[in-house]
Amino acid sequence: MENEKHHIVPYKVYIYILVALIAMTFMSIGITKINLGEYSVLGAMIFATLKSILVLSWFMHLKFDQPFLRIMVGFVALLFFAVIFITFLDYYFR
Amino acid sequence: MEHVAQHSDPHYDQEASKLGMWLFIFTELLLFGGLFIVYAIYRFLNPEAFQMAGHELNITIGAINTIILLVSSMTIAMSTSALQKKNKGLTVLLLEITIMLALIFLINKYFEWGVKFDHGIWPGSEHLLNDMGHGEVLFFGLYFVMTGLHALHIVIGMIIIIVALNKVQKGTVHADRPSLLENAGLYWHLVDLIWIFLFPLFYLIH
Amino acid sequence: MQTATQLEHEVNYLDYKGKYKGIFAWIFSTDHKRIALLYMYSMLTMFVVGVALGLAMKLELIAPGKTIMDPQTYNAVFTVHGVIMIFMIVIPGLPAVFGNFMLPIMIGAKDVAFPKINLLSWYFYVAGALLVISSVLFGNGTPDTGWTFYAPYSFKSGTNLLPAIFGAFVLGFSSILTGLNFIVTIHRMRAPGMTWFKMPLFPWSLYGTAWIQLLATPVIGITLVLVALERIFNIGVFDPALGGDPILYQHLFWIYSHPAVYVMILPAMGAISEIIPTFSQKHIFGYRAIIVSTLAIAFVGYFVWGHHMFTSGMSGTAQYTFSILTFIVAIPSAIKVFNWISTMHKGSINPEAPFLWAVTFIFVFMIGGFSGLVLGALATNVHVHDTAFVVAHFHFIVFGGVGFAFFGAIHYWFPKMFGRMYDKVWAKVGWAFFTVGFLTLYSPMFYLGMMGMPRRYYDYLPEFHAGNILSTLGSWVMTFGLLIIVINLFRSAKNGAIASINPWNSKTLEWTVPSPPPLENFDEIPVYGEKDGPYEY
Amino acid sequence: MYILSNTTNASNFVAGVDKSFVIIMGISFVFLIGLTFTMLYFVYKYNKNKNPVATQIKGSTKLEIIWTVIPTILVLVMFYYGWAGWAPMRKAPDDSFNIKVVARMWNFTFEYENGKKTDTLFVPMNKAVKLNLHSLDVIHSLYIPSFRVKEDVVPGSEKMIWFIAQREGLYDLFCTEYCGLNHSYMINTVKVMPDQQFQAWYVDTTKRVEVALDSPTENGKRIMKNIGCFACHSLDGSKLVGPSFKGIYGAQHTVITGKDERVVTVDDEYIKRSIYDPNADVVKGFNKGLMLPYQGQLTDDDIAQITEYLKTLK
Ligand code: HEA
Ligand code: HEA
Ligand code: HEC
Ligand code: CUA
Ligand SMILES: [Cu+2]
Repeated sequence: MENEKHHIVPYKVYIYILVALIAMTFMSIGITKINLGEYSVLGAMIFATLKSILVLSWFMHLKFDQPFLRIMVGFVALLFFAVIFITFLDYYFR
Repeated sequence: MEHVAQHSDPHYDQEASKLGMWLFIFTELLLFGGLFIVYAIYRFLNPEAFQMAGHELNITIGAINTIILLVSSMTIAMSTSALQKKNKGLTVLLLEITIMLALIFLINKYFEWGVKFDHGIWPGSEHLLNDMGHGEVLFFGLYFVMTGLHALHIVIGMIIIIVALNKVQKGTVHADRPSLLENAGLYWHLVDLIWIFLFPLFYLIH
Repeated sequence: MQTATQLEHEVNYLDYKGKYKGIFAWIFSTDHKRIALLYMYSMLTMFVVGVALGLAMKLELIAPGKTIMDPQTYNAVFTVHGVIMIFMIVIPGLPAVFGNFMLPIMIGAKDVAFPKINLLSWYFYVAGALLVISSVLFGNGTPDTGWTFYAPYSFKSGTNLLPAIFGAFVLGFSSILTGLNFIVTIHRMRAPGMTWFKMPLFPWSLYGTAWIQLLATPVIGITLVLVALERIFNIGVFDPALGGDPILYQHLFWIYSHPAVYVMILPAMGAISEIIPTFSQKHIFGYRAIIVSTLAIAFVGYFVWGHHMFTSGMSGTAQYTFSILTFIVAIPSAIKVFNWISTMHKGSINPEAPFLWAVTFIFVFMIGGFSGLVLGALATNVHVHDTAFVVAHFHFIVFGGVGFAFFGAIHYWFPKMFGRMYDKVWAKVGWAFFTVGFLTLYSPMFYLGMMGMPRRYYDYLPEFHAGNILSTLGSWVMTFGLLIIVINLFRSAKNGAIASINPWNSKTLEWTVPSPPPLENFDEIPVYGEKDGPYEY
Repeated sequence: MYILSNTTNASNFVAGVDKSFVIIMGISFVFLIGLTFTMLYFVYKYNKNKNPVATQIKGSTKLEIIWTVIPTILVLVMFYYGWAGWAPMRKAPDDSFNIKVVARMWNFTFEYENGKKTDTLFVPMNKAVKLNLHSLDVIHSLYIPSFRVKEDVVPGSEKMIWFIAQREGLYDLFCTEYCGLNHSYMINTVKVMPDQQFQAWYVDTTKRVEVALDSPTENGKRIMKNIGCFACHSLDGSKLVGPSFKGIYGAQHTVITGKDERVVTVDDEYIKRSIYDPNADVVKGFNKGLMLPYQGQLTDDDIAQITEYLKTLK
């Protein structure tokens, strides 16, 4: 227990994160309101991804944890997207 | 490489329980992941129907619920900080707020589903099967399954938080043994994380 | 390195008396060794059922037309046979029995990271198994969909599917929890000085396996939930009449079930990687290459599921992508085979029963693997897909692979687990009958498949008769061998000669503790020095 | 090795497929035999009696690379031949002769463009034939081993198989996707005829009605046999997938209509409804959705004859 895992995140930081998250929520609602055609999905998904990165790194402390946890999370995400990608090789080219 | 020292107290290893929780979170992510694959494929196959059906959902309620979950995520995150700062009163308060928010989320969901039911839309309902196209059937099928499963996770999350709250009050979870609270927090953030994706996918497709 | 001989006076795990008495001392025990035996005995029970069903199928197929059962029964029989064998025997098999027993000892820990969760996963196992069995005993008919539960037949079938599906779901939970436990144990509890690259290969293979269990099982969990919801509510997701796509069901099913075949085989390969160096008295050849190939199989194995669906009408792009990826996963398996054989080179080989099993494992695994290559190529797959050829392939590789490795492992670790030695001559006799029977049983199916006999056929055309007779005869020889093996082991567990701490002169840590090991394995956690390692002979 | 003498080159795909068989299995056999003998040789040569002390060798990067690269090349070769044998199966020539295949539990029906319907697949020799696959209920799979073709018949989607039959004769046709009770009886025959003979058969539409037997009961029985009712309904009182026909006419049956249970007397009207719309009244103890509507496949006339036959089953 000698390593720096006792890092305590100040309350202020959490509030900033929350504000950012809520702002992005409204932005993603906004972006789907203006008609961007098929890009609106993309826009909404980009915001969702940014939001989840915030949640993962601060709320879930990944930023302060050992790097191998981050690697694992990245690996799981990668695996999942690869699976979706390969599934689409079927549906997209059918 | 990594720390291999075994613990003097063999029954408490904070890193181990954190790692365990993360691994469990991975399985949850893939559980929903399976549904996201189904969603992605059917959305790809029925783009118009999904957009049409998406209009039936109420963005305002969705947005409110999103914000509720985000706030509750923050309060539970703060509660770990409070615990570490040995501020027991604040920890308990923050956890109570989190539970309240979760409850409000569920109540909202209840009314939201209720409205759908009033419109004759539920899995396998006559209205859905007879008057709507295949794409709509799939959209609502997935909507109920995914939000339903998510709601189930909210309930489980609440139970875990309540247990954690109890232990904080009793003093068995404290600054030196925060694992249970931390894990409850991680789980709660997972629930939030999933909602972050559910919200745009169901409510925001126009 | 310290040894733990000073522990000999301690009570071993079999005789240990705790809070509870009798059977409760077992089913409430969180000791990883007791849980391993709980798993072993419950699997053995299910295994007897599975084998009996297999034999019944073979008896039915000895001649065209009705022999002993009608078609509905036959369909139910292969379904239950498949579900039991896959979900209850070979997926949990080696990890739950030998993983639970040996993993903590091999890495120098007193138990797994979460002993209570470990026990919980055994409860899940039992609950899942009981649910599946209940689908046979109650309700309107035993499930008859095949272990694959393909939509839309799985919504149409009037049989008692829900308990079976739910049972498979619960079994999945058990598997996830075991995997989770192993990963944490390996990360957190290795003995001081045992770096990642000093860890024995069996734990390594369990590590790879655990990741698959963790990341693939939830997908089938949710898929089965969807099937259940579809049956109850008509949500439409896989029902073509409501716009669903039954092929998507197959994708989701195989996204789990292909990686699952590597859940089966990786621990088997791990066990073989322990047995071969021990009986060659030699450092394993290409230690790192074997680790890398384990991880490569685990990883690439996620992306080949589509080879089960070559005739389902996927897009051409998907078909050749899956085909090429399938061939890629074959490479790491090849690397392992080459390394095992090279380990024997210039060794000092002691051909005891475990070693014989290991060598036959390599042989039947190669046959199974090569037939996998035939299945993986597009042109040939179109011809032999869903024929007896596939049945031959997977019995060779699943049961030839996992089964032979299981028998190798039990003969290897038996003296450690029970503190007694089995009769070595009978062990070899059993092995001989079993191997001959095995080859007679499954080899004809390759031929039948290439001639075009479809699988899951209750009845067949007269031209397939000869091969089927031979195959049925083989099943009897093999069962005879199995009986010899099982009787030998059971008798020896009680009455065998007392075994020493390290009868095979092996170098891994489990052979430094008394046989059977004491409750907490080590009195003092062993420490690995610079020069120590699992294969330093 | 894989040469089934009597069916060699029965279709245009045989050569390509068999070639990949020979290549993959050839390479495999070389490795299997080579590695097995090496292994046995080591076991013999380095037995502990002959070689009491092992020489410790930990590995060799060079060897690892060799035995990674060589198998990689070999599997790519295998992939290539597998791909080459399969690629032509993907696209049928535009001038193919089209036949519609309708699969249901548990038979295949072949429908020709001129309205002919058969349960044996008749095809002309040396001419591209395209089978358009349709399923009415669950997934089936159409497999003609001698032609090396197979494709699943998936409800709700359009799939096809094409081939050029190159040898006259009779060939087996199987259903290879498990589809329930009588999966193993979903077997038909392919008859390959020289083009002229085929044309003669094809234009002869009189065969459609086949020998109309004089008695309606016999006719009813024949219709039911051809369309496959007996797969699910027995004549001797035993319960198969559906209720037995024994003593059916005039009997009182409990059925479930929608959600309500009621008792009906089996009469002409009820039988007709049971055939055209089986899910309207579901006999108690049986499952909905298994029997498919035969609307469009059976005429009122056919049903009258079936009913006559059912009356005789006392
Ligand atoms: C333990 C389980 C296990 C394992 C390890 C494997 C391993 C492999 N499997 Fe198998 N498979 C199953 C279990 C398994 N399989 C099951 C249960 C089914 C049927 C499911 C059902 O439908 O019910 C199935 C079905 C199945 C299919 C689908 C068949 C069909 O329905 O059409 C395919 C197709 O590609 C396939 C391919 C392979 C390949 C290429 C490998 C490879 O990983 C094999 C690699 C091994 C080797 C290649 C041998 C060793 C190598 C050497 C000795 C060196 C020399 C090598 C070269 C020159 C390349 N398998
Ligand atoms: C592990 C997997 C496994 C095992 C061991 C077996 C064992 C046997 N199997 Fe099979 N089988 C399957 C998995 C397995 N099977 C699957 C998945 C299917 C497909 C089902 C479907 O189509 O849906 C199938 C289908 C199947 C069919 C095809 C049905 C058809 O398509 O028509 C037949 C036909 O005869 C058959 C026969 C047998 C026989 C005679 C035995 C046995 O009697 C042989 C006896 C076994 C032994 C003597 C010892 C083996 C030892 C071990 C595995 C280790 C023990 C481990 C512990 C005790 C923990 N099995
Ligand atoms: C796939 C299986 C299947 C096939 C093929 C099938 N049936 Fe049925 N049949 C059923 C089932 C199941 C029921 C009971 C459920 C219901 O009433 O819908 C049934 C019910 C019936 C009934 C009502 C019986 C009663 O006892 O009240 C009649 C009449 C009938 N079928 C006639 C036919 C005829 C004629 C054919 C052929 C043209 C046929 N069926 C083909 C499965 C089948
Ligand atoms: Cu139709 Cu099998
Ligand atoms: Cu596979």
